[in-house]
Amino acid sequence: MIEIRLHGRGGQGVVTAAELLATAAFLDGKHTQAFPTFGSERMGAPVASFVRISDNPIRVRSQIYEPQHVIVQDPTLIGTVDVFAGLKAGGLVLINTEKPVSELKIKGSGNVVTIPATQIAMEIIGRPIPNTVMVGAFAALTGIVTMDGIRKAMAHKFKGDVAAKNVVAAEKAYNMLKK
Amino acid sequence: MVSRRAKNILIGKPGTSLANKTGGWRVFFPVVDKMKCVACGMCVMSCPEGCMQTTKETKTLVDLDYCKGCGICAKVCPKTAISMLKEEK
Amino acid sequence: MSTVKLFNAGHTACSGCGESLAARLVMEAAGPNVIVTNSTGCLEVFTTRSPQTAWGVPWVHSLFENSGALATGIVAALKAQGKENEARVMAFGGDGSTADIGFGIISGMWERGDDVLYVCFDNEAYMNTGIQRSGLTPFMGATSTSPAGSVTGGNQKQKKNLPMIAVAHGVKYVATASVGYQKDLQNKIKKALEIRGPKYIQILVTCPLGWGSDSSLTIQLGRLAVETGLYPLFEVEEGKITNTMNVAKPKPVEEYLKLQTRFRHISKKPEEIAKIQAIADANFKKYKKDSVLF
Amino acid sequence: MKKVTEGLKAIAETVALCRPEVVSAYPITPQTHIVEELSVIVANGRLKCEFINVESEFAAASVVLGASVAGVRAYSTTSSQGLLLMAEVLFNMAGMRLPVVITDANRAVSAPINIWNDWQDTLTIRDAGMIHLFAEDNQEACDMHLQAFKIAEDHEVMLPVMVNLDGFILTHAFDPIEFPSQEEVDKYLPKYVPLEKLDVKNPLSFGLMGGPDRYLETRYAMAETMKTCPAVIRKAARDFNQMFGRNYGELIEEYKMNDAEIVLVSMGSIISSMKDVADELRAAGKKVGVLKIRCYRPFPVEDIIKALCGKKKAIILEKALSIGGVGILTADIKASLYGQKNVPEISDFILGLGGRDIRISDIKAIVARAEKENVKGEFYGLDPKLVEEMDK
Repeated sequence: MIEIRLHGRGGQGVVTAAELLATAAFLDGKHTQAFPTFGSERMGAPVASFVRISDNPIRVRSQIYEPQHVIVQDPTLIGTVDVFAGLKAGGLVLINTEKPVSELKIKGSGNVVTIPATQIAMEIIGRPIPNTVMVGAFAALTGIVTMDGIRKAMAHKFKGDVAAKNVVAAEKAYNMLKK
Repeated sequence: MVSRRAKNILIGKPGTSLANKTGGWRVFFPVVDKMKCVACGMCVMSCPEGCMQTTKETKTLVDLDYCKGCGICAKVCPKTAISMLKEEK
Repeated sequence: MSTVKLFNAGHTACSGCGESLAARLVMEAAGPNVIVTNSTGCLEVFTTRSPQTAWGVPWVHSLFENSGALATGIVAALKAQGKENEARVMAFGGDGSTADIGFGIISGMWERGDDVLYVCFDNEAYMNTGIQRSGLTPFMGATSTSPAGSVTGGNQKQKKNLPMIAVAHGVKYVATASVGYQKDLQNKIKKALEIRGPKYIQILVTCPLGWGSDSSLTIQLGRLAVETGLYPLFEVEEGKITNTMNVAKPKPVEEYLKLQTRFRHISKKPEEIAKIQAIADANFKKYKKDSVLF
Repeated sequence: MKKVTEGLKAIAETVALCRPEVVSAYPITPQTHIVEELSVIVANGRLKCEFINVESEFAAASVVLGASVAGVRAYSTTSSQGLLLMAEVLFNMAGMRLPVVITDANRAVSAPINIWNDWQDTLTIRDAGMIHLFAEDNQEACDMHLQAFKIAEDHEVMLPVMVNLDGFILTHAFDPIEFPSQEEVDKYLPKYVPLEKLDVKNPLSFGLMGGPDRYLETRYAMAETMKTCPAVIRKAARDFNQMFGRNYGELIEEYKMNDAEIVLVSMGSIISSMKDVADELRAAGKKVGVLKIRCYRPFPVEDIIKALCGKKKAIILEKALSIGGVGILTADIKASLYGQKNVPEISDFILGLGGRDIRISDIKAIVARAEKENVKGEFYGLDPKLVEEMDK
């Protein structure tokens, strides 16, 4: 079972990102589960969400304390929230930032990758919501979900033009980072 | 099939209160002077028990099964045709 | 005489009860095609001691404070079944359930604009539980929780003006009535039931037990309350007073007060009676035909 | 059709498939998405239904009560404080034998104000006379609504049913959910047929006063129905399984219980984690099973006796307690086992209150602790620093 934790601020769509990953994995034929940190967080407050993906049925309902991978949608969280807490050795830390890794004050271990997701979202979608770009990047880097699954998940979640633009944004990130 | 125990026994059928003859409450009872009564219906309109009725022919009749003897009818009668007399029990 | 009517004898209201009389008059005016919800209170208790019921129309009681919401649910259910023209819905409550504990529910019902005629049987205190003060107890009226003490005498607060609160909600038809004027009362019920949307009628009902009045004086007191100006009768349609019962020669309030032991503590206090007279005088000025209230 | 859906939205979709004719609910975290989603479904004409906005949960419960007396299928949903505000109406609804279905997103009760999960809300009103069902996961929660209407409206039952699911843990989780088709639901759950209703053609009086001469019998009738309705609940589960191929047990579900020596007992979403623990401990040679209580009222006394007697140890995990008494579930289980032979040793733990997360490692630690000694009503997982602070 793969466990993923997503960090962001209220309004940046971390719950939707988790939902998209879970839906994509489900459409890829996996068992999935996604859920937010439970609370009444307001716009701008640090929030997190969680995804579990497995080849077998998932039962456990506790929060995720030792994720394989971490997605950070807002770099200003680094230093205020321990985004690396419990991260398993060799796990991916995908950070939305225009800065190079060296400029980020990162203490933890992990395979850190950055992507200017907000910038890409602004260019393509016209709104500073980086979640779909991050999902595309995550698919490229891990292969845990397929780009095809993401496309279908977005068609489920969004409608018309919004769906199309988000797919383009995710594909851009996917193509940038796919090796 | 309906289980007896699933049936709500707190449901009432219309008219069931009529089994409760409230006439026994009375201390005074109304007597209508048919000579004075003009069958105007004032007492009929004013009776909380709805136990009076009137027609030109019969003049006012009182259903003593339910009359509680409040005396409203006697007070509202414009012809003072109703008097309240003490029940002798 | 034992034919089944819409409101039947055999109920256990006190002798001379104005509320039972008013309920009978309301039902006779409304006719058989109504569904009634009834709050906990005297009316509910004295009509439905199981297995007996005095009601000849479909009737339901649930709690003290929810007859308004029940009515909403019934209107919705009728609509869902396509039967909204089959029956009109009336909600009944006493002054305590209407002005106090159930008021939030009623406000919600009015705000939604539900097609319900709400009838408040106003006997001016919690009579069912032994004459405690309610929001509709009149100024100076003595009750078991606003007693005539040596320092304060009777209810120190003004009667809550529920009809105007109803008007402010945009209730389409608001009227006051009295058990003293039976035809007027019935005409108002009939008129209200012709209107779709929220309606409110508040009926003054004499309570011989709670008011300390002779059981034979129920009608007289219902009239005196109007003739003195203490209980003005009016109709408000779409925010405008369209009718006020004319009182040619107002009677002094003392004539009304002296027949009730709830006002006995002020019978020899002209300065207190003057305060009540001032309320009555103001009422005559306030509720004039054609006044636009809202 | 199976699709990844948030728990609350999945429930709203399922409730819509049950075709309630009147819905009234008031928003409260963590239930709000149900009332929102149902209002959207109605606004888009996907469900022909009267959706009534109200000013409180008390009003919501009263509106659906009124609708139910008028003879239609009625639904409401709430949580925590809202459920307590409904309490007076719920007792009334049950006493009037009205088959309303209410979803409760289980949440802690104030004070302190806390929006997170435990069962204090629902267990506090366990004596109202409603049937209480608890769902382990969102698929079961959805499917349970079909069963709930079927059970409530059965003429052998005629009692309101509350479907419970853990707030946030289930309500806000996205899982793949299998939705039945409208035709399938209609087949499983035909239109509601009331026994009596408010009707001008047959003008009955409802909600009469029951004096000392009648009240006792009305409560007896409810208690007797609670004894006979398990047959209806079992049948609803079996029929559901037959038609949809999903089985969650009937009044209880037994997981790896045949040869179990240690049995973990609980309700709701924690059961899933307990099943993982049982598997893990079994791999290490310990004979652990799980007893899931699916129907809390009526309490499945016979099923519990059968499941637990002869076992070495029962460990009860519960997310509520009667303060000043003991854990509520524990009290029910102990009462069920009194006077039976081969009763297991019982340890019980209060945990997870107010949303304190329960991990697999926590459940394993509890088993290890209970293996050493019998534990009575211990609060598991207290923060020692906070406890120390209080003791100062």
